[in-house]
Amino acid sequence: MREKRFVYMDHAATTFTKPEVAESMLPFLRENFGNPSSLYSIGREGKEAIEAAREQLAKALGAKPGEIYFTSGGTESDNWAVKGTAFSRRKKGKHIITTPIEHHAVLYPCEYLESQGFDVTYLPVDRYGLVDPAEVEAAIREDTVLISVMYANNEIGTIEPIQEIGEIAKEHDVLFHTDAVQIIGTVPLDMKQKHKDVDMLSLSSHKFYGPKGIGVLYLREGTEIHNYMHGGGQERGKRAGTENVVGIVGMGKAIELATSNIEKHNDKIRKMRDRLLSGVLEIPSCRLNGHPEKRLPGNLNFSFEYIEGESLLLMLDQMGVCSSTGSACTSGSLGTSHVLKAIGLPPEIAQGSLRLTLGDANSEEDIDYVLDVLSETVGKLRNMSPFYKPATACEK
Amino acid sequence: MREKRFVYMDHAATTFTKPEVAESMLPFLRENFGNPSSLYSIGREGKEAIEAAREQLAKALGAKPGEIYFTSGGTESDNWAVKGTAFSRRKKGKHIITTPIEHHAVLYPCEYLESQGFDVTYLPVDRYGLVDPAEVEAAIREDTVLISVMYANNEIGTIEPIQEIGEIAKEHDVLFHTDAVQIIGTVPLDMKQKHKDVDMLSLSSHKFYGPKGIGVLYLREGTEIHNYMHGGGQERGKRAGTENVVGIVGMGKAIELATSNIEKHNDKIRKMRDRLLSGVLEIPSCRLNGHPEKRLPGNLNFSFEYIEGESLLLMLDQMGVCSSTGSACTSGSLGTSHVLKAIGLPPEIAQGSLRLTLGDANSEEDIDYVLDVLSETVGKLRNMSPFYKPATACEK
Amino acid sequence: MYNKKVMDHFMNPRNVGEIEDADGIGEAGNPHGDQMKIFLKIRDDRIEDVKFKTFGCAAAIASSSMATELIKGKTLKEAWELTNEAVAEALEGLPPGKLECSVVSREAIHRAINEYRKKQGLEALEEQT
Amino acid sequence: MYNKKVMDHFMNPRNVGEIEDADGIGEAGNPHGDQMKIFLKIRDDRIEDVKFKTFGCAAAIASSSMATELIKGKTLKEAWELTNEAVAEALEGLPPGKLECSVVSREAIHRAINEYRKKQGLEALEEQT
Ligand SMILES: Cc1ncc(COP(=O)(O)O)c(C=O)c1O
Ligand SMILES: Cc1ncc(COP(=O)(O)O)c(C=O)c1O
Repeated sequence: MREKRFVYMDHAATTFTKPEVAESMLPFLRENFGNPSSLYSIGREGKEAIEAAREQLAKALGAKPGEIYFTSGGTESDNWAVKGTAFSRRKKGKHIITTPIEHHAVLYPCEYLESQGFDVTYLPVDRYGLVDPAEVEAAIREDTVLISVMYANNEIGTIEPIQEIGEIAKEHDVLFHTDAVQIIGTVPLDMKQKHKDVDMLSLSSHKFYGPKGIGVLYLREGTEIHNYMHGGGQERGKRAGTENVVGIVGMGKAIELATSNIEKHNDKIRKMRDRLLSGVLEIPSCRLNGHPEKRLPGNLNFSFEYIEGESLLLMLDQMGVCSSTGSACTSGSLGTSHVLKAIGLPPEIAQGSLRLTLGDANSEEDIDYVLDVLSETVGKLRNMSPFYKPATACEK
Repeated sequence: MREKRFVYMDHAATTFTKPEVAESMLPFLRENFGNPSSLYSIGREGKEAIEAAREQLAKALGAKPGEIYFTSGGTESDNWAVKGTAFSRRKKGKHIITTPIEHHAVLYPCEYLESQGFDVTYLPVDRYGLVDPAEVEAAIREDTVLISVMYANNEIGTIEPIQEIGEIAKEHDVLFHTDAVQIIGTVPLDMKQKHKDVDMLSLSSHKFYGPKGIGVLYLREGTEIHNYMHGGGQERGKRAGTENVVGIVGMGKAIELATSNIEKHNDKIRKMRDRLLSGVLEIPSCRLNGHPEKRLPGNLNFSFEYIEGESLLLMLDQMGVCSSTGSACTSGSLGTSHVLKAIGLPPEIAQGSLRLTLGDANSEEDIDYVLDVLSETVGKLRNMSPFYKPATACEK
Repeated sequence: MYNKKVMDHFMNPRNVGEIEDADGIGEAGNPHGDQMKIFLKIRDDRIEDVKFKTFGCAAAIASSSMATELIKGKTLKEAWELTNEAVAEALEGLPPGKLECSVVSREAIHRAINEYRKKQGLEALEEQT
Repeated sequence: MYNKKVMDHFMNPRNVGEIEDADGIGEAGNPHGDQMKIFLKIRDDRIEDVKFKTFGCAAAIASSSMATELIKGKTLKEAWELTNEAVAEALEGLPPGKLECSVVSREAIHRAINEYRKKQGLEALEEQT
């Protein structure tokens, strides 16, 4: 009989905190509790720890330490970038360009801005979720103040042409923000050269093996933006609130680990991912969502026809496999993710979607196990499904 | 010779994390890393831990669990309460009432709102920092949408007549927010009875022996407010962002500890505080700032004439004593705190201010030590001061 | 989120399948939502056997399983009167927002019974609203 | 925030006090800010002894201490030319925004020297700006 395993394949949702990261946090959780704004010694120690973490972040981004601002997570970074620039440039214009596949932490601030009199263009994306830079250029107006396009999508893993979009933004003198929450650790970032046209960039620590509730907004020197957290003088007067020292220290350690040996790490993850991919595609009536090549090394997003994603996810959970779905059921009606909708997946296909995201918690044995468990579970659910006719399965 | 001690007397700035609190956090820092929004088991465990903490907070506040919203700290809670209600009631009116002694996390959002077309009344306070409820009533206008008055002041410890102000707010159908960051753990809160007129209340975990970077906004059921963090559906759709599970769990444990045995705890702190107070008042040309009775049990705020606060603080630090001052020196000019200004302290007196805030880190031995070290240090600095004439010291 | 009983009926649903010579077949569902097909074998006005197929979330599958268990061996009248509250109760509760997922079972049962009645030359029973 | 050298001069400031029969006394300060009073004992155009009193932050006190150390035994011309950069350098650096706190020392020294020159019937030296 097959032995039950615990397989975590939802690294895009969150990652475990690496032992070295947790270890680095403990002294600040226990003895070293001083408020970094305090002038006395134990306060200054906290301050120094924060500045050391800022250096780690700056190094990982190829940025200046003074361009790193600590926030409470990816959501705050996105909210600050989008609303902060919109409100601060309101007099210049009130048009914003973004995509329909952004994380809600960008989309809902945009919706909020619409309710406050702003005008938002949601660019079309192709069936892989790719944005066309030419469409960005075409959408720019006299009164465009901000372009926000994510670096890599959290559901389908598609990587966007950020450099091209940045160049266009720069040519037209429009601020450019990118949500890099998912990409970090998979491509080297370099704000000085490669990403010199990115003005703002969001990170979230718990996506790269750091603690939850802490993140970064990279703000290029001189970027005009309203404060978002008003209050004390922390973060050079730009982000108030007593610093989450424990979280910041952990994130510093985590970024260091996440950005060393990126290529070796990618290769390992990609190898497992590709084996899982070809195995899963042997299941009939199943397709891969997202771009075949331009995608995150750990991301897989499938649609299985005739079955519903939440059921699949829960059955897999019972087998020890943690995954995610773009399907959500409330009151008997099945909602599907805005991303799967935007790439044009029909609802009945989108409903049977499953996201498997690989990372440092995985091993080759996990791949074997998931392949085994997944085809069995899909089969079980299909046998229960009134839509499924074994015959149709052969069409593939 | 006197033995050097480490004496932490800056509990109003931040508190150490209690060992039981740190202990409660560890499992979520290490093994239990699931995203609480995930449907599978390790996500649900995080979700349950959050809900258990919400119950702890609700119990401590005499509130419903559904009225507790987790934020990234006191600053976010204040920003959300002030800006969130202002923007959501903009059509009803654009007048806000507050005080000049609020924390900057309330004052600067108010200033921001002024820049966005709102009108803010800063109520006068008396020389103890007390707000007169009659002044609140007099300031209310047709278009008043929010009153924000802190429960207890962080610098001088003065406790405001929150219940009376709440009643007035309610009579005039104006929303009432109070910053309870400093008061929590020193008076029992009860949102159902005693504080039934408070619509919003801010807390910050690191002020009650919990971790930094996590806080609460209490939002009375039905309170009309704009979201502040837009994004995922966390916190019943009202506060987006992956939950800081580790912080929330720690804060839950901390609130439980902080709100059990309040009276016994106050008595112990107050006894030490009063002995320190009478000892310090024997130093010539020294006064207590804030209200003599209506003040936090752990708070002392002194002004020593002829000397400057930052010097005093740093000398005390060299003797192992952590304290705080309302004086700040930048580029040779000495700024003094907005609170000391608001209670009418002349700058030359305010410059020599020292805050000592007692808490669970302190013992009776600390009091002896601080009394000894403080009078010596004040003497040393006065002997260095061109303003000081030993003769004048006798005027007292 | 789901209790043990629900998870049991979800992981090991009872009465999954089809009945080739069913006496009554009923199908119900929401557009782009749960879908259930039920097969009844009826003798002497009683449900002798029942099978189902369901597409949907765990609550929909568990409710289908429980509903079929509850009507098996019952008279058609009893089966007709099965409420989704009764199904949810037998499952020891469904999470908020998921109660609706058990509605399709009831609709499918009603349609199957009416299909049977029609074949018997009886008039269709009417839904109470 | 402050380095060891600054902290040493702050905690153990050299030359604190007054000189009863000072040859030159100078006072300088910012309104509601640092304040320094300096006392010079001068022989043969040289600063034989110097004392000071300062009200202000740690940087102001440490700068006063260091400035008096630096001018002790120097000619009046040398003392006049002491810059606050030189004081800060001798202190091995001051934190950003605190360099200004050493300015009062220079002003106080200049005033004391000019007070002495006046008593000697010499014209006051002028500040370079
Ligand atoms: C692309 C993207 N942006 C933003 C976020 C929000 O980050 P957080 O939940 O840490 O606030 C996430 C993850 O939830 C994400 O995947
Ligand atoms: C009264 C008061 N309000 C708000 C805050 C802000 O809390 P935090 O620093 O946790 O954001 C503080 C403390 O810094 C405070 O004392």
